[in-house]
Amino acid sequence: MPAILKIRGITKTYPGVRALQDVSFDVERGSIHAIMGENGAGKSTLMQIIAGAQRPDSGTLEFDGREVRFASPAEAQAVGIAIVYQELNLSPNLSIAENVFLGLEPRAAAAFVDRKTLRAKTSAILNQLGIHFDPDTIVGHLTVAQQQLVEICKSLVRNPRLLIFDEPTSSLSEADSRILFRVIADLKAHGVTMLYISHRFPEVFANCDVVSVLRDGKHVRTKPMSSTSEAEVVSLMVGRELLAFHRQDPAPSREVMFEVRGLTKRRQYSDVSFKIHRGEIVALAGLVGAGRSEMALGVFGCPPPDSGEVRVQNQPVRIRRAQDAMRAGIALAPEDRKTAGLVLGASVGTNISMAALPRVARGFFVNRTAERTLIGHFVSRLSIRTPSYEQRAGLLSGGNQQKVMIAKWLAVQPKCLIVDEPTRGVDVGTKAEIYTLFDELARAGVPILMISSDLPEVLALADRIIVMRQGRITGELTRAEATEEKIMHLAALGTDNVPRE
Amino acid sequence: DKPKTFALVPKSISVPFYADVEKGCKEEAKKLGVQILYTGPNTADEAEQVEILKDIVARGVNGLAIAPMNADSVIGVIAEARKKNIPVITFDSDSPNSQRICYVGTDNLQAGREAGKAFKKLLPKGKYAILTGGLAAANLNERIKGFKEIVNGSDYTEISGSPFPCEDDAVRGVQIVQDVLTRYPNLDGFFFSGGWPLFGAPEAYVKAIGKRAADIKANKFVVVSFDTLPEELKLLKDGNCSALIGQRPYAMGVKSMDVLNDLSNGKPGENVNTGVDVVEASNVDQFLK
Amino acid sequence: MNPEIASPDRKVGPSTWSRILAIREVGSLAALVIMLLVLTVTIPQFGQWGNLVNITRNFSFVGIVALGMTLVILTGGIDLSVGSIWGMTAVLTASLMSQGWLIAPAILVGLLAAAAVGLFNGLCVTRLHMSPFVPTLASLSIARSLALIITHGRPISNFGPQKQAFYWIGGGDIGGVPNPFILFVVMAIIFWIVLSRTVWGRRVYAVGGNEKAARLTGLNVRRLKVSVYIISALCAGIAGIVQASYLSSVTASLATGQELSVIAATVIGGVNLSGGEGTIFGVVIGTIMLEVLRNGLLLFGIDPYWQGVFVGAIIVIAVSLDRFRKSVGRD
Amino acid sequence: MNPEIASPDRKVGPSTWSRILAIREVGSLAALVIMLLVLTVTIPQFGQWGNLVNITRNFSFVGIVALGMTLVILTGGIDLSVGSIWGMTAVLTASLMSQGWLIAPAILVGLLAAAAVGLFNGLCVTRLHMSPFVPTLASLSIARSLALIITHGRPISNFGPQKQAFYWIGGGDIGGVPNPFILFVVMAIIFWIVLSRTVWGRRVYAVGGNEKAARLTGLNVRRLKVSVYIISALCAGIAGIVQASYLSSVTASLATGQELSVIAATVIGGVNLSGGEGTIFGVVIGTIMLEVLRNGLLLFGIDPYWQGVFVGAIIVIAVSLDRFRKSVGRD
Ligand SMILES: Nc1ncnc2c1ncn2[C@@H]1O[C@H](COP(=O)(O)OP(=O)(O)OP(=O)(O)O)[C@@H](O)[C@H]1O
Ligand SMILES: Nc1ncnc2c1ncn2[C@@H]1O[C@H](COP(=O)(O)OP(=O)(O)OP(=O)(O)O)[C@@H](O)[C@H]1O
Ligand SMILES: [Mg+2]
Ligand SMILES: [Mg+2]
Repeated sequence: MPAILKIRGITKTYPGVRALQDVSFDVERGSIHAIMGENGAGKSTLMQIIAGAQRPDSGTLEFDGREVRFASPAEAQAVGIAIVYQELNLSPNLSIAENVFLGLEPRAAAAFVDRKTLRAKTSAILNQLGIHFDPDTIVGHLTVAQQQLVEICKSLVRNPRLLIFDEPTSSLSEADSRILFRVIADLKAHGVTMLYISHRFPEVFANCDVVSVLRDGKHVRTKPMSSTSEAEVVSLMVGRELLAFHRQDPAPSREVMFEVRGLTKRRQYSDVSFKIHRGEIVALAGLVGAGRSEMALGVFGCPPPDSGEVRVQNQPVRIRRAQDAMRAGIALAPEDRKTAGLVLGASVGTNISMAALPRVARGFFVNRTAERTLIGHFVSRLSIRTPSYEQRAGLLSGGNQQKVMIAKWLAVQPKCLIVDEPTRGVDVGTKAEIYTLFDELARAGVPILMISSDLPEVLALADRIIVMRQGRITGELTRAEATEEKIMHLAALGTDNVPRE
Repeated sequence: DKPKTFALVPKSISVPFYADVEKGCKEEAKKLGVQILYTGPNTADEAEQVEILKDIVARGVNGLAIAPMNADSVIGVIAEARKKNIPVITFDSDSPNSQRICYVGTDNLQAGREAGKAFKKLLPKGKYAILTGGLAAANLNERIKGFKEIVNGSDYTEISGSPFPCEDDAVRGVQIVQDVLTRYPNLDGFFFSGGWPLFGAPEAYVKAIGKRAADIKANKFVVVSFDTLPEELKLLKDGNCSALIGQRPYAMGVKSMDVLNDLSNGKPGENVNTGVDVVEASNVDQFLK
Repeated sequence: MNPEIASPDRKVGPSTWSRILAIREVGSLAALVIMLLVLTVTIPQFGQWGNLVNITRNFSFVGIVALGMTLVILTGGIDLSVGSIWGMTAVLTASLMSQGWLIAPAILVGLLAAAAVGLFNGLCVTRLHMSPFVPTLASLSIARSLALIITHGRPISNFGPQKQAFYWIGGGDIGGVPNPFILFVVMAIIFWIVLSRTVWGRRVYAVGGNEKAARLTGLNVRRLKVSVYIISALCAGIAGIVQASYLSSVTASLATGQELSVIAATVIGGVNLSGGEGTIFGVVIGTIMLEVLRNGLLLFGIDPYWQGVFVGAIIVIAVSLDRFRKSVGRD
Repeated sequence: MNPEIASPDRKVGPSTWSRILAIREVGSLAALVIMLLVLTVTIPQFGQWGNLVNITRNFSFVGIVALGMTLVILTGGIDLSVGSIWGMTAVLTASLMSQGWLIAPAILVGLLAAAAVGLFNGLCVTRLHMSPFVPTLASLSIARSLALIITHGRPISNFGPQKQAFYWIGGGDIGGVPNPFILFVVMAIIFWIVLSRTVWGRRVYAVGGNEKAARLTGLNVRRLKVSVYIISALCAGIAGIVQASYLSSVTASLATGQELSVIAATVIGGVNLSGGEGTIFGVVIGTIMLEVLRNGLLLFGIDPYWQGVFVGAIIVIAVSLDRFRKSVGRD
C-alpha cells in the first residue's frame, strides 16, 4: 500500500532536550499506526509537528505525495490532518457544540452562527459515538473523561484523512474506551488513516496494524503488529528486558490502618464505608462519574462530606479542609494533574517538594540542601526525565508530569496514601517502578487506596477491589475472586452475577 | 418658608485652596441664613464637573456658583440653569462666553503680572524656570501669560523644558525643583504658578533648594510663588522663597454668597475682583497671624 | 453503550427559584433595582424627566467605552489606554474642525488615530507577547501626551464651520431622548448580537476561555486579539468625539483616569477579568449602577468628603449580592 | 533503576550566552544599564552625588509599595487601593501628631488603619470570592474619602511635639544616604529572602501558580491571601508615613493615582500579572527604571508636552528587550 505520510529526518531540540533526532518512517494509507515509546521519548512532539503545532528544526514531511511545511495547525487541518491532543484543549466556558465546531461554525446568514444546525450536527456526531450529552452543556461542567470524548468529536467533525490520537484512552474508563475503539474501526472502514499513541499494550495490539517505536527521540523500528509481540515492543522501547511485576499476597493482618464510615455528600456519593488493613492495597473501581474521585476528595476535605467519619489508625479525624487531612497523615494524589495536581509554571523541583516543605525546613526557612536531596531522590527513583530540576513542570512530557505528581505525594511520607489514576499516561517501565514503590510502601505499613480505571492494573496490584456505582459501593472482591468481567458488572449494573450465554 | 439653597462647585474638593473658599462661603451662609450645597469632583475632571452641575440644575437650587475647569464646557449647563431662573456666577476661574451673570475672583492675568513685577524687582535679568500644575489648566496658563508679559525681552531666558507640569502633585513638584536645580545649578529664578511644593512639602522643598537657600536671602536666586497658605508664609519668613502672590479664597467664598444672595433677591450683580496680596519679606509679618 | 454517561440520571431538575438565580446578571440587576427603588421613593427629584435625561446621557459615555473594554477583557486582556484615547480623539477632532475641516473628515481622522493606538496595543500583545498591561499603559502615556501636544494646554472650543451641526451629535436629542444615550443603546444591541450570535463573537469567548485551544483549533487568535484592541480604541474614540460635542469645548485632560471607571463598570457587571465570561447586559447594568450611585449621592446631599465611602461600600455590596446568588445558585 | 533516564543524558549543554539570557531579569537590567550609560555620558549632572541622592529617595516610596504589590500579584491578585491607603495613612498619622500625639502611637494607629483596609480587601477576595479588582477599587474610593474627611481639604503641616524627630525619618540620612532609600533596601532584602528562602514565600508562588493545586496541597490559601493584602496595605502605609515625614506637610490628595505607577514598576520588573512568576530583584529594577526615566527626561530638557510619548515608548522598548531575551533564550 502506498504511504500517505512520509516522515523524513525530523529533528527537534528544546532548550536542554533533544526531543527528536533524525526520525524517519512511513505511514501507510488506511492503516492504524501505533507509536510507542517511554515517557519523554518524543511521541507527542512528533505528532505536534505532523499536526502543525510545532515546527521541526530540520527534516521534511510528505503528505499524500506532496511535501508539506505547516506554519500553523490551521494549515495542517486544511490538508486533512486532525489531532486529539494528549492534554485537553477545550474552552471550558463554551458549550459542547461550540467547542466541537470551533473554527467550523455553520453559518446562517453572513457572520451569524446557525445555532440550530450547530446543535443538530453536534447531536448527530455525539449519537454516532453513542453518547447522549445535551450539546448545550457547558464543557467546564463535564468530567475529564467526558471532555476527552468531546475532544474526539471535535477532531471527527474536521473530516480528517489522517487522524492522530495522543493517548486518547488515558482518561477514559474501559467502557468509554470501547466506544472509542468502535469509532476507530468505523473510521478505518471509511479509509481514514490513524496514528495512535498509547501506553496500554492490549488496546494497541487489539486495534492497530503497524507499530513504530521511538526511544530517546530516535526511531527504533517499525513493524507490522502481526509479526511482533508485547515483549519485543517493550524491549525495543526500553532497550532491555523488563521484569514483570508480581505482587505477593501481604502478610495477613487484621489491624485496621484506615477506615471510612458512612461517608455521604448529597448528589455525589452516599454511605461509603470501607477499611484498609496494615499492608493492604485496596483498589476502587467504577465507571466514569461513579463518584470515586469526589469521594476521595471528600476524605481529603475538598470539599468535606455532609456526614460520615474518617479514621486513621483507629483514631477519628475531623477533616474540614486539606490541612486537616495532611495533619492526620493522609496524602491524595488527585486525578487531574493539570488543574489540581501540579503548578505547571513552577519548576519540577518546586513541585516535588511543595507538599513536603515542612519536612525540609528549619523553622521558617527552607533548607535548600535537604530539599535538593529530596528532589534528587525522587527524580531518580521515578525516572523523571527532565533536563534539570529547574525545568518548568509544564514543559515535561505528559507521563513525566504524572510522575512528578506522584513524587510530590510520596515525598510527604504519608501514613495513608490515596492515589487517583496514578499511572495515567505512564509508560510500562515506569509503571512497574511505581507498582514496586506502592508495594514497598504497603509492606512498610502504609495503607493505599488506589482509584483506577485500568483493570489490568487493578488486578495486578490490589489485594481487594471495591466497586462503586452511582455514588454507592456495589460490591467488594478479593484478588482471588476478581476478574475483569465481574468488576465490569458491578460497575455497570451493580451485581456481579456474570450472565452465562 | 424654606431657607434658600446655594450651590458652590469648585474644580475639585481635594485642592486646599477651595477649603478656604468653602470656609468663607459657609460662614457667610450662616450669617445670611441660607443653606449651602458644596460639592465637586474628587479630582479635577471637566466632564464630571459638568455632570455634577447638570445634577444640581435638575435638583433645583436658588443660586449657583461655579469654578469652571474648562471655561467653555460649562456654557451649556449655565444656559440651562438660567432658563430655569437659577442665577449663576463664576468664581476663581471665569467663563466669559457663558450667560453667567458675573465673576467673583482674582483676575489671573493681572495676578500673573503682579508676580512678574515682584520677580523683576528682585531679578533684573537672568535664567528662569516655571513650575505649573497641569499644562491644560486655563487659570494657570493665564498667570504664566501675565508673568511673561512682564518678564520678557533679551534680559531673560527661560530654560528648555519649562514650564514643568507637576500635575498638582506636591511630590512631583519637589522632584522637579530638585531636577531642575541639578541640571541648572546656576539658575537665577523660579516661578511657581501654584504653591504645590511650598504648602505640600515645605521641608522637602527646603532640602531641594539646598545650598541655594543662601542665594535666596541674598536675592541671587529668586523664587516667586502663588498662594499664601500658612506653610508658604512661614517659608517666606524663613527666607526660603522671595515673594508670594496671594489670592483671597476666603473672600471669594464670602463674596460669592453675597452676590448670589443679592441676585436671588432680584438685585443686580456685578464682577467682584477679590484682588491679590503681594507678600514679600518686608510685609510677611502682617499676614502671619 | 454506556448508560451511565448517556443519561445524566443523577441530575436533579432545578427549581424555578434556582433557575432565576442561575441567570448571570440577576445579582447586579437586583442591586440596581433596589437602588432605583430607594432613590425614587426617598428623593422626589430623582424620577423627574430632567434628571433621568442627565443620568442616561452621563452613563452613555462610560458605557460606550465599556462595550469595547468588554471585548478586550473577554479575550483575557485589559486596556488601560481608553481614557487617554478618549481625550486624544476628542482633542484631535476638535482641533481639525477648528482649523476649518468639515465634520466628517475630522471625525474620520480622529477615529483613525484612535484605531492606530488600538493597533499598536494589539500588535504589542500578539507579536511581542507583552502582558496587555504594558503596552496599554504605554499608550495611556503616549496618547495623553499627544493630546497635550495638539492643544498645547489651551482648551479648544471653536469647532469650525459646521459647529452647530457638530453640537447636535452629543448635545441634541431625538424626541427628548439624548443622542449619546441612543447611540449607546444602539451600540449595546449591536455588541450584544455580535457577541452572542456571530461566529466572531463566539470566538472571542473561545479565545478568552482557552487561548491555546483556540490556537490549536486553527483560529487566527492574533488577528482576533488585534481586532478587539482596535474596537476598544474606536469605542473610546467615539465616546471622546460625542463628549466633545456635548461639552462644546475640550481640554487635553479630558477623561483622565476614566479607564478605572470603565473597567469598574465592566467588572461590576460581572465580566471575569481572567477572560471568557461576561455579557453585554451585565456591563450595561454595571455602567448604569455606577452613574445612578453618583447621581443619587449628590441628590441625597451627602457630604462630598464622604461620597467615596458610600461609592466603595455600595460597589462591594452590589457585587456581594452577585456572589450570594452564585453560591445559592450553585448548590 | 534505569541510570539512562535518571541522569538526563540527552541534555544539550547550554552555552554561556544562553545561560546568561536565561536569568529572568537580564532584559530589564540591560535596559536599565543602557539608560544609565546614556544619561551618564550625555548629561554630566546626572551622575552627581546630589542627583543620585534625589533619585534614590524618589524611587524609594514607590519601591516600598511595589514590594507589597509584588506579593499580591504573585498570588494572582491586584491591589488598586495602595495609592489611597498611602494617602490615608499619611494624613491620619500627621493629623494625630498635630493633635499632640507622640510619634510611636501615631504611626501605630496609622499602620493599623492601613492593615484594616488590607484585611477588608483580603476578606472580600477570600470569603466573598470577589475578583480582587472589585474590593480594592472600593477601598481606593473609601480610603481616599477617609483622607478627605480627616483633612477637610486642608494641608496638615504641624506635626506636633516631636516634629523634629519625625522629620528625620523620611528627610534625614545616615552617612549621606537618605533614610527612605535605606529603608527600601532593607525591606527589599527582607522581601527577597522571605520570597526565595522561606516556606511561606514558596507558598505565595504556589498559590499564584495554581490555586487549586495549592489548596489540595494543604496550604491555607485563604489565610495566605489575606496576609498578602495586609502586607501590601502596610507597605503603602509605611510609604505614606515616610513620605509625610519627608514632605513635612500632607494633603488628602497625596499619592493619588500612584497605584498605576506601582503596578507599572512591578510589571516592568517582570512580574507576571496572572500570578506565580516574578522576583524582587526584577521589581527593584523596574522601580529604578521608571524614576531614572522621569529624571532623565527632565535633565535632557525634553519638551514637557512630549514627555509622555517618551515615557511610553521607553517602557515598551524596555519590556521588548525582555521579550527578546526570552525568545532567544528559548530557542
Ligand atoms: N515545549 C517544550 N519545551 C521543552 N521541552 C519539551 C517541550 N515539549 C516537550 N519537551 C521535552 O521533549 C521530550 C519529548 O517529549 P514528548 O512530550 O514528545 O514525549 P512523549 O513521548 O509524548 O512522552 P509521554 O509518553 O510522557 O507523553 C521530553 O523530554 C520533554 O520534556
Ligand atoms: N451520568 C453523569 N453525567 C454527567 N455527569 C455525571 C454523571 N454522573 C456523575 N457525574 C458527575 O461526575 C462527577 C463524579 O465523578 P467522579 O470523577 O467522582 O467519578 P469517578 O468514578 O472518579 O470517575 P472517573 O473515572 O472519571 O475518575 C460528579 O461531578 C458528577 O456530577
Ligand atoms: Mg506525550
Ligand atoms: Mg475519577
